[in-house]
Amino acid sequence: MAELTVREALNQAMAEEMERDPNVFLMGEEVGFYNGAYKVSQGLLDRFGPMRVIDTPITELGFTGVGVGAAMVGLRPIIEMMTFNFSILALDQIINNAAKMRYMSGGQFDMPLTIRGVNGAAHQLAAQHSQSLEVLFTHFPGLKVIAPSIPKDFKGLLKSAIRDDNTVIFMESEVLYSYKGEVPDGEFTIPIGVGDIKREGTDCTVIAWGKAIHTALAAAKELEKEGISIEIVDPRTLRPLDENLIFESVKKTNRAVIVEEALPFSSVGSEISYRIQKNVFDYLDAPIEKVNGKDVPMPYNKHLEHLALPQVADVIQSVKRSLYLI
Amino acid sequence: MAELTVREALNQAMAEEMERDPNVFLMGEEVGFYNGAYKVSQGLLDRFGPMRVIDTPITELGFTGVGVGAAMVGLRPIIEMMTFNFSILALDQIINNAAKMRYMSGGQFDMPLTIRGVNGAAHQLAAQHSQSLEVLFTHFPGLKVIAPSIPKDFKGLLKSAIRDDNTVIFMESEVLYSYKGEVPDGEFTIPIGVGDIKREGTDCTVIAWGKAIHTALAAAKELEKEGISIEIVDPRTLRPLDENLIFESVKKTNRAVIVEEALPFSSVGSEISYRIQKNVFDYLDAPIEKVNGKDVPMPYNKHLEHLALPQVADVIQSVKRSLYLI
Amino acid sequence: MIERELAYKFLREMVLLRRFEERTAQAYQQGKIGGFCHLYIGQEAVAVGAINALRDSDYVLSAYRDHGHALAKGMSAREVMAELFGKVTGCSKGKGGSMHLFSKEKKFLGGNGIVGAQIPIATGVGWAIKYRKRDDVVLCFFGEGAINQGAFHESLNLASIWRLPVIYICENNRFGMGTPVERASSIYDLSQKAYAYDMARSHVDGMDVIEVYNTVNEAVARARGRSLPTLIEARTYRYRGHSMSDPIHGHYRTKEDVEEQKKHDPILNLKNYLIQNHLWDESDYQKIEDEVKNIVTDALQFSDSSPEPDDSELFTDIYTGEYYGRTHG
Amino acid sequence: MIERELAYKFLREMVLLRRFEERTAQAYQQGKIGGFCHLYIGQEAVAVGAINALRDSDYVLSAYRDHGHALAKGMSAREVMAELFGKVTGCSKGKGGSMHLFSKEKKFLGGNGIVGAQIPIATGVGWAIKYRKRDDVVLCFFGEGAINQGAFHESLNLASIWRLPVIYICENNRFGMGTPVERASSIYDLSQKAYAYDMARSHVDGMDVIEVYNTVNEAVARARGRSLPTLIEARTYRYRGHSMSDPIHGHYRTKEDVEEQKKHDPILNLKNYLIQNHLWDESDYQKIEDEVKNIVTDALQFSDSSPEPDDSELFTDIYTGEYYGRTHG
Ligand SMILES: Cc1ncc(C[n+]2csc(CCOP(=O)(O)OP(=O)(O)O)c2C)c(N)n1
Ligand SMILES: Cc1ncc(C[n+]2csc(CCOP(=O)(O)OP(=O)(O)O)c2C)c(N)n1
Ligand SMILES: [Mg+2]
Ligand SMILES: [Mg+2]
Repeated sequence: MAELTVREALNQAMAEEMERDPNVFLMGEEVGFYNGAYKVSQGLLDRFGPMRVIDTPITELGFTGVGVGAAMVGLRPIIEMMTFNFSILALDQIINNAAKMRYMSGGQFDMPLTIRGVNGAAHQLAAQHSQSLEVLFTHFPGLKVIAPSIPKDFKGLLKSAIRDDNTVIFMESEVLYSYKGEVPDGEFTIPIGVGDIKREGTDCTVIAWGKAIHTALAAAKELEKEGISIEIVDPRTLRPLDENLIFESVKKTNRAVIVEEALPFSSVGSEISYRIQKNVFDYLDAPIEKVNGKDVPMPYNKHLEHLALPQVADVIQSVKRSLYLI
Repeated sequence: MAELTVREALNQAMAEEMERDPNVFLMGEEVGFYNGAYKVSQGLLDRFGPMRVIDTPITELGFTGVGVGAAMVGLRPIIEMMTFNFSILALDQIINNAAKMRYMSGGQFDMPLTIRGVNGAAHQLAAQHSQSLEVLFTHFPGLKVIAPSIPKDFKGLLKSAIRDDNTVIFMESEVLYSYKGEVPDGEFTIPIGVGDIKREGTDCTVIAWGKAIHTALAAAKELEKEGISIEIVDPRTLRPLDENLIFESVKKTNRAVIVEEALPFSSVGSEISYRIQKNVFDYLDAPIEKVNGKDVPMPYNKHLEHLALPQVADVIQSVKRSLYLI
Repeated sequence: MIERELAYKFLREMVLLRRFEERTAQAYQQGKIGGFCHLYIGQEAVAVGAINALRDSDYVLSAYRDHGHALAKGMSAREVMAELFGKVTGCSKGKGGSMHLFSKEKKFLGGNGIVGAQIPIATGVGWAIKYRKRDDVVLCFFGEGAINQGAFHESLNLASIWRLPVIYICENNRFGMGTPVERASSIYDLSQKAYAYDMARSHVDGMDVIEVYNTVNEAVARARGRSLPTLIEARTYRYRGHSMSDPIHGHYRTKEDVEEQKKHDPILNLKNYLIQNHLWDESDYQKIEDEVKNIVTDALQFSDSSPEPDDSELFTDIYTGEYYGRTHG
Repeated sequence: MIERELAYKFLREMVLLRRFEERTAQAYQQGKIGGFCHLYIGQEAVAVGAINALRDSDYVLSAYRDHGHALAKGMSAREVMAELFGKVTGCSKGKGGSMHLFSKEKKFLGGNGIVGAQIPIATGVGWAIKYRKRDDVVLCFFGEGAINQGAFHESLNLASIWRLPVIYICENNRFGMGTPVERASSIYDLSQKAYAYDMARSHVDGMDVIEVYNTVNEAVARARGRSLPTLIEARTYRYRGHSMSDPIHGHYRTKEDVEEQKKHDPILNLKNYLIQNHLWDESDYQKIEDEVKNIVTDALQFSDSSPEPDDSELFTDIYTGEYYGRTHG
């Protein structure tokens, strides 16, 4: 096993899939000559040339539509959104075409399109550049949505995404790009729709994904000191959602806390909470809690930004509340 | 009290507010010479002239941005989206500017902008033209979202929306435009954020809005025959949400069923269910149920479309399930 | 001058499109077709002239006013009509309807209900052709209303910098719903938008099928040979209301305007051309009309008698392959 | 020729912008400023020349590279620097930061982080001016990268058909991040995009403050007098990296390229002009430098000693007026 950063894991995943399948190409702003705004595509232009690593003008709607068209005739585009904040401009192509084309055509067209890039806050990037936009995609059938948390999952799931014949929204995190972890050597993939227990525990189930997994893990350490054992479930894929994994854990702990960076109103966490209470109602000993980003546009000021994001202390508090300890 | 259609109520609301305040204008595709694609703006061009009722080219992103700019300098634009399906093209201006401008500027700029139009399915309009897109807006702080169900509410709330100094997303329904109901004579408004009990009942709380209210009311009639009394809560405004009205009702009935036309994943109903279980957990005698549009792109075929939309029978079934009758 | 055979092919196709839609309108009024239904009547010369300049392996994309393009690209009257009827035998299994006709086999990639949305997609198909080093071309049809959308602008810039074999055909039928082009566009000769992208351009009488054919042929040569895009404006006219639910005339044009335009009818124009060139044969024309009538009648019968999709179809065709997880209905 | 007084005003303002940002860069490196921070150094002649053609009641909008425009529009160095420091005394109370400078009082309407998004907004401000029958004008600044966005296209068409008093100024600094304009745009003279909208256009040396001033003056006259929009391309150059987190040179340009461009420095250019016209006064220049130094030092001290926003500020300024209902944190 090698220690890789998330950035390296993603780079490997793309390189391996491009090597494997000449139909795979990478397109987006600054992905080529600049090696990616966040250097995720480092070296790919040199290796695969300008027909397979394509720099675009700043035209999110346009080049996402190009991805849709190329996918309709069998290519397998990877479209890099420099950040998903900018994908809002491309949503019509994603929601109205990428997600619906197969259905509207009675099943004639596959849509082997992967749209990947940075989601969520980094450091003081303010209101327009700090958004966690999962919901804009999970809401729509026809899309798959993935938000991994560790290098191995990033690599295995990106490879699956590229091989998938459906539109996959693949969400990364700027602050995780340099996060290191073990990644199996050689060829492997992780199936889309299968969650992972990131930590076993007995007292309370904590559901999180992406960056929030690390907040949950830090909370687990703190709570352990107080003798509280939490189980951390990482669905990894948000749509389709491995709800059974979540239900089984809640059946065991009888409590659930959901941690997510996104805004609270109609979040993925809201949906998960609905499903838990609907399916394992009788097992619940306490209300399901959500720990979200605050219901505010992201402020620039560093301290206010800190307050706006879900913190370890918030998770601890919610877990304790669900255990009726506070 | 006069009997008015929803269309007439909306037309009156706009005409009265335009009469009252010269800063109010209406802009959108076909709102002027054509009198509106759905005739909601009938007669307004004749009455107020082409500077106040403005036809636009097909440029949703552009003219929504025009609304943002005009609102920043104190005008009160009403932007008509022919349907909210097309607002997806304008989302960047709505999410990144209209919703955030006040915050990003430290409170300097009000955003007295109303964006209104058709939301939801009509008859066989297929996947791109039948969407209930509440979640794209409720998710974001800075926006208010309104989805009325009867002529009086449409009129009173549209007037409030136009007078509100924030961006208000005002969702109408093509199939309700000809629906008639009593509307108070003379000047009145309905406050944003205050829900309404559309029917009192004792056995189960049904929460619905917009078109779904009428599905719920029809279900109430059927259920009454079987001796089941449901209370129908219409929040009318989805953000801010009159959650206390919902909680009080659930405290009384100990059961909740949410009916909405939108897709199920991370819907407004998911959020409402989260809040109910979080706040009145101990009062719940059964899992909260949601009745949604099916998790599919909308099919064109009439019968499939019927299956895709929430039906009276679905509501009845959910209510009975929550009463452990099935 | 074009060959007699080709001229009669144009005639036959234009008559097919016309009669097909006349019967479509009837079926709509009978309630057999629902939803939005935008007729192409009056504009037939554009689809027929343009698509005849293609090979079978070339691609076509259109907007919601797509019956004509679908038929001209070789889709059968049966599969198109059955789709309008919402039947499982329709090209899109009854799930797409009038605005969402598709045929992977015939390389007709829709049908799109969002004004302008097919333009980036067509550009992507052009990209794929270049990527694969093929020499196919793409025709992308859209209305003059679509030209003001950002999607048009972004796409034409991409096609130009990347040299893509895409031919953008603006069907200027003078109105976007009730808005005349003069009130929506800052320039009158829309083909001049091409200057902003350093792109070849043409302006053509869209009521003259031969002129359309010749012009598109030139563009196809440029695309196939040199992988260069073209913007073509075809001036045409729609005889019917914007969709079946809209009136034919209204504030935006009078009955007389429409009647006046009908004097330049594309079928009539071709007939006059054939007469002038001593190629007209009334009995051949009647044969075409009879043949077309049979095709359309057959399509209607086929559609009438075809089954509705099974209820289970609601949940198919959303994803390809396995879909883990479960969602709520 | 312009008046001596005006020339020295330009000089003073350009020096202010330059020194302000040199100290901004230092403060960024000291960790006093965070997030994205895009410096305007090298482009000062554009903001200073253009904005000096305005009255106070006119409006300015910009993108994320907005320090220069904000200062040139009369915002104080204190309120701008304090905003960069995230302090409550900043123009946006520390909530907006570098990309979101605003001053309602000075009619500086931002600051926008989404490439091209200010263009429709500026168009709306132009609409409002016309609606109110005022004779103010709007300057809208954006980079050459933004010109390819759909928002640009939609806006210019609207401004043209509605005749709005908006002056669109494309600051062509040759690169959008690491992408040279030649690889992103299908035409080289970007002002020619105006042909697609039947709009007046100019092309100006953005390193020459007087030329910018004169050109914008003409556009202002057209906007104020006849309510007509203009597209201006100003060729300029950015000396620094795209943002503080990007290198100054990279694959996309060499160190030599940058040094070469610095020979055409706008401040140097103006100095040469003044020398040639026998208007240069070294001691006046020194006075300007001293004055500016004081202003910037004061702004830094002010910002350093200003308080952070109170925690409660997290939840203010989201809505105006009463907000019923409750949401979860
Ligand atoms: C993005 C978007 N906005 C609005 C509509 C509603 N709409 C449908 S067709 C149409 C007019 C289009 O005119 P044009 O492009 O000239 O095509 P034509 O109908 O004349 O063929 C409008 C406004 C839509 N479908 N999509
Ligand atoms: C819609 C959008 N896409 C991408 C970005 C990321 N981005 C920020 S600045 C920039 C380059 C813009 O170049 P240009 O318009 O020339 O302005 P300059 O930075 O040169 O002033 C990019 C791609 C963004 N902020 N918004
Ligand atoms: Mg048209
Ligand atoms: Mg630039």
